[in-house]
Amino acid sequence: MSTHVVPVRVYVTVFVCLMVLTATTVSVAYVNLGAFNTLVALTIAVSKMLLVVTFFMHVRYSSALTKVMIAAGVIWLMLLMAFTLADTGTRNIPLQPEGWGEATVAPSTNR
Amino acid sequence: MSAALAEAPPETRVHYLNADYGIKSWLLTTDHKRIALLYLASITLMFFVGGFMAVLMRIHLIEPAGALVHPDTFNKLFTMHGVSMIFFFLIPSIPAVLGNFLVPLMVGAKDLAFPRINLLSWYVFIVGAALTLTAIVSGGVDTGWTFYTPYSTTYANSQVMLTALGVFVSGFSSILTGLNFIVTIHKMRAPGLTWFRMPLFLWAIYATSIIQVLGTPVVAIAIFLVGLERLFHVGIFDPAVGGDPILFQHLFWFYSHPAVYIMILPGMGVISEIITCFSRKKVFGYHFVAFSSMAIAVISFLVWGHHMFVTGMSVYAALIFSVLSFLVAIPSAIKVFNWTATLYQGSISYQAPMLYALGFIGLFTMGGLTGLFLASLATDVHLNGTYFIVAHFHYIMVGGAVMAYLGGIHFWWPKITGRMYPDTWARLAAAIVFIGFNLTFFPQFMLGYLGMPRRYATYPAEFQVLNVMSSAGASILGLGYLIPLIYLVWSIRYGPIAPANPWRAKGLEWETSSPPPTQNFDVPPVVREGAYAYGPPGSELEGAHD
Amino acid sequence: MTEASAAHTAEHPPYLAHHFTDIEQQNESGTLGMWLFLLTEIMFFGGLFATYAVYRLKYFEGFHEGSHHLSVQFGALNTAVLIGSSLTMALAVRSAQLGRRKAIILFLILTMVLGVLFIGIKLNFEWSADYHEGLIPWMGFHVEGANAAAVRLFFCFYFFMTGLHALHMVIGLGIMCVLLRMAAKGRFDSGYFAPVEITGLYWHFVDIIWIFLFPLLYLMGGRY
Amino acid sequence: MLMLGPHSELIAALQASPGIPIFPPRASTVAEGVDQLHYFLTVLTLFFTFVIFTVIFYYMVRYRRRSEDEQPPATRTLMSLEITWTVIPTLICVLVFGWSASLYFRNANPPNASMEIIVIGKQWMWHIQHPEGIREINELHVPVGVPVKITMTSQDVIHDFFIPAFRVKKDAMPGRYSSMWFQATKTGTFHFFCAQYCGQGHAAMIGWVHVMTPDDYAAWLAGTTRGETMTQAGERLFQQYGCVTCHVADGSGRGPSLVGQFGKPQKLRDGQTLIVDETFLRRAITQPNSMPVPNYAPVMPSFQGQLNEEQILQLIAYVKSLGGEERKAKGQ
Repeated sequence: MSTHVVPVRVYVTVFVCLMVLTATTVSVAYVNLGAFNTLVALTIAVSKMLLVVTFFMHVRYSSALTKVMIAAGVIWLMLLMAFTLADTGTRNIPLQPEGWGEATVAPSTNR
Repeated sequence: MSAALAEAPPETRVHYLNADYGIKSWLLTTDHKRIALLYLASITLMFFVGGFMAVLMRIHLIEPAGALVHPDTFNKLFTMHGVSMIFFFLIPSIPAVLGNFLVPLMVGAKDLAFPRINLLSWYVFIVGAALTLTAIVSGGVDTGWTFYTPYSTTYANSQVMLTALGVFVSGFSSILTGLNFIVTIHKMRAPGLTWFRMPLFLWAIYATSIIQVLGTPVVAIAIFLVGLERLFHVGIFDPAVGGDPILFQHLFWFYSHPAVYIMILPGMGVISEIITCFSRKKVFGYHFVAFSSMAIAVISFLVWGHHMFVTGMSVYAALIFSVLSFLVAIPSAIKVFNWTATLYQGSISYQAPMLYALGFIGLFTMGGLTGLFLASLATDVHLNGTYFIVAHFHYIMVGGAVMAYLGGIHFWWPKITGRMYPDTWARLAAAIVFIGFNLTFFPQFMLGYLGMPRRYATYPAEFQVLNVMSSAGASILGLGYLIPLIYLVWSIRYGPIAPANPWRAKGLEWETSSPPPTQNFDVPPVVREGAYAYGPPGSELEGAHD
Repeated sequence: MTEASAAHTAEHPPYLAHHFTDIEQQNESGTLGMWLFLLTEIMFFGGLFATYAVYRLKYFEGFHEGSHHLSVQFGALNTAVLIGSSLTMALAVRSAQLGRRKAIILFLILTMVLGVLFIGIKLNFEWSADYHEGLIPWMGFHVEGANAAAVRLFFCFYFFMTGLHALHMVIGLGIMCVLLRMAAKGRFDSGYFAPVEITGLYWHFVDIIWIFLFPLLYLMGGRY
Repeated sequence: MLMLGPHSELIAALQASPGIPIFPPRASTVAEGVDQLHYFLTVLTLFFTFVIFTVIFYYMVRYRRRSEDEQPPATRTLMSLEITWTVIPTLICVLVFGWSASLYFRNANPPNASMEIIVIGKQWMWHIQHPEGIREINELHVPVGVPVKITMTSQDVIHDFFIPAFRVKKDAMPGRYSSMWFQATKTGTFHFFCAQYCGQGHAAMIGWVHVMTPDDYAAWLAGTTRGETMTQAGERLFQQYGCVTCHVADGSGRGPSLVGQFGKPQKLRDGQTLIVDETFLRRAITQPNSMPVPNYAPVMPSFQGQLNEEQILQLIAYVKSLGGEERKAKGQ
């Protein structure tokens, strides 16, 4: 609970940082970085999120419980994505148990 | 402290039941105790709607060619049995009825943190139930309670939209209840009530609320997408247009496996309360049982893949899900061992709640261990989609959650209504339920191993013997459930007046009168001893160290 | 929206609900309750983001081509507008903490104006343009080319996610109207400002969702 | 793991006895291993349930409440006891996991000389296609002792091809090929079911697997009127739908030559390399432009909707027969 009043100066600097980050993410998008484009866009988005959460939403001044809760939310979302992508990502990798049995010649995909 | 007041017969003393009269006083109440009774009435209705369909199915399955209904109707029966039992009875049962009534009392507060959101959660539940009942009446839905695509999105032509909307809406009731409990347990504990002095029922409710808050939105979005798919045929889950039906199963089971822990965890909390009270001993390994509830809440989110081992999902992901599914059994095993150890050197009495609790431990052990068959890859290939699965989850849901719910209702009945129920009838009903349950579902394990698939309206003749035994058991079980309905309703008016603490139990809810006043405690309670301080006086004063 | 906006007169301080022991407990419960609600929103949008991520990996070219139909200018402008409204909302909460009634009203109005501006840009510059271009999957979708199906799937996700986000903004604007009325009647002072702060949390969350939506939908793996 | 082996006579005797059926017939190489794991888990379950029930029953009798104000001693927390009943279940779980995972992976891949059979699940019937061209509905004739690889797909909703006697099951997923295999060890007739709910006729999708001795099978094979083989049907479709005009054998046409392509890795324009297998060919036929190949223009029209599942499989059989990583020895 933040009875702590944040000076306007802090809010304005955070606002400017957010604007700068938005400008960078848009300009970086026009540069061909291949796969890194998505990575850069995501890191900028995460940093903007952290700025908004810590300052605008006063999490920096609030109790550890709130911080744990936000972390739990983000971790649970990562769990959902990680396990789902673990399936969809590795579904078509054919199983070639070298030592365990006779490997088939034509890899049988789509287990 | 309020001894004099409590002795006055309930009629003359003002308590939450006679503080106010009239329909408005019930429909617009923000008193958590009245909302608990509103929930009790609505889920009992949905329980008997689902139970009626179960009886029809068991009668139909007596003959291999189906004795009662057309296969299409049978498909609707098992779907609506699933939807009404899971979403409208099992998930709200203990949290919304016993949780709503007891959390503020056990925490020592006047009410939940957000009383009006609590009433809102009941109305959202009623809207969801009304939508589902209209779907049932106006043609029913035949997709199975799992709404698997592409059948539910492109091929089913029954009331899928209406049921999906009903389930979507009722999900928010579960979220709001969970949210209310977490905030209440965190912020409104009585002075002196540290986390490790809380009753284990509160630990179980807290773990359940975490699952409700973190899991339910994902099934809401999954069913929301099924609805959009049916409206716009966008092809998210339709393979013809490039969608992936297995992706729906991921989103669905991400919630629906933790949902089975939403159904059983509160039951475990109730069992901890009953075992300690009726053996008059502090629970064995309090910290272990408390942390095992939290461990279940976390690990239950990592295991949903075991529902999809045969869908052709990636073998590597199946490996990960299999090992995690084995590990999620460990906390439940710890709980069972600790309950059994609590009975050692106790002074055990056998009223109805204790019979339900002991029945729970036995049947839950059986149910939990049969889960290992389904966590292991090799046997799951044979058993997936057969009656073995039906038997497994009924042992957990009916043998576990419903037995614990009945035990809890009997245990706190004097506190809720101020009246005692007739114990001889209750013990008889508990015995009938136990026998009927085993006769109904044990044959289904054998049917599953023999290979009879589930959701079959007609089946080959060689399975008939076991199906007839199961149907016979179902009629006994059905009878067993009707008896408590009768004598509990009878006891509200004619039951003997219950003292404030009929079982001489420990816990804040037993220190106020039965039924409690609207503000729960005449004098705000202060906690000085640990949970379940049944030991010799002075031995467990502090209660926080062991 | 939440319990905290239920400040009714009781025998002790006017804004303290009967079942709380003190104002501190009430405020903490209100904030904790809103954060838990935002947790459910993270998982609610999270389900959509997870589905989007899976299909994006599966149909990379189609999604890439689909995102080229979107105009980055309006997306960036909308992001700036929403970050601005986040600033004014934070200032509104700050002035509520200090009990400056006129400042609360000013900043609330500013926030609502920016919110309406966002929805305005979204409606007639983006969505209606998409409609004329035939990009709405269920309303006259005609995009030819190699991976038309994947583009169609992309636009389903685009409209689901931005539609859900816009719906949350409309709800936020509705709550702010109620706040405005309460502020005008002078119900907030430095002792009681929980409703403003809780609505602020909700609004910042809606802004964060857009902060993730913008790069994932518009800048999809670069615009070259 | 073979401790249950000697009891197989006992099990065989029980199987023959009338009355309550307990044991399903055991007719495939996989069934042996799966049954042993199943019996181990059954014994484990019954043992723990029995232990818990007896301990509870003993305590109920031994520590029943004699007088109303009886005061039991305080509970002491025995850390050693807690640790033992945490470590032991974890060990058991890890052991059983290892056993079941190794059993599953050892049987995951079909042995080399598998007999290929195509199974297509349709709403409420199983369409089974032998490579020799024989088509069966809800019937499957296989020789005993020969590993049979089943490649399956579905034409509408998710079905699931389940043969209890062989302990095998796999979902027939629309839009994808999934495969499983079995090697029958006993002749006879066994049920197969649809084990994934698929609508009104879900319970009607029951069929029979006829496991026959090799010479009975050969006689059955010769006796049945046989249509054109898969490859011949594929070749006919290859001409009929004009594939031959672009996919010229010597590679001079607008499309790449398909001779000798099956089983080989194929580099796509966006850098991905995929192996040319059934899924690759199916995607090439239904969504050709979603996988552009270098130095060929993506002009191939999509045949989605014009060809049904069966015809696609016949075209794939024809492309397979054009050489490439051909499976060496055929089943018979």
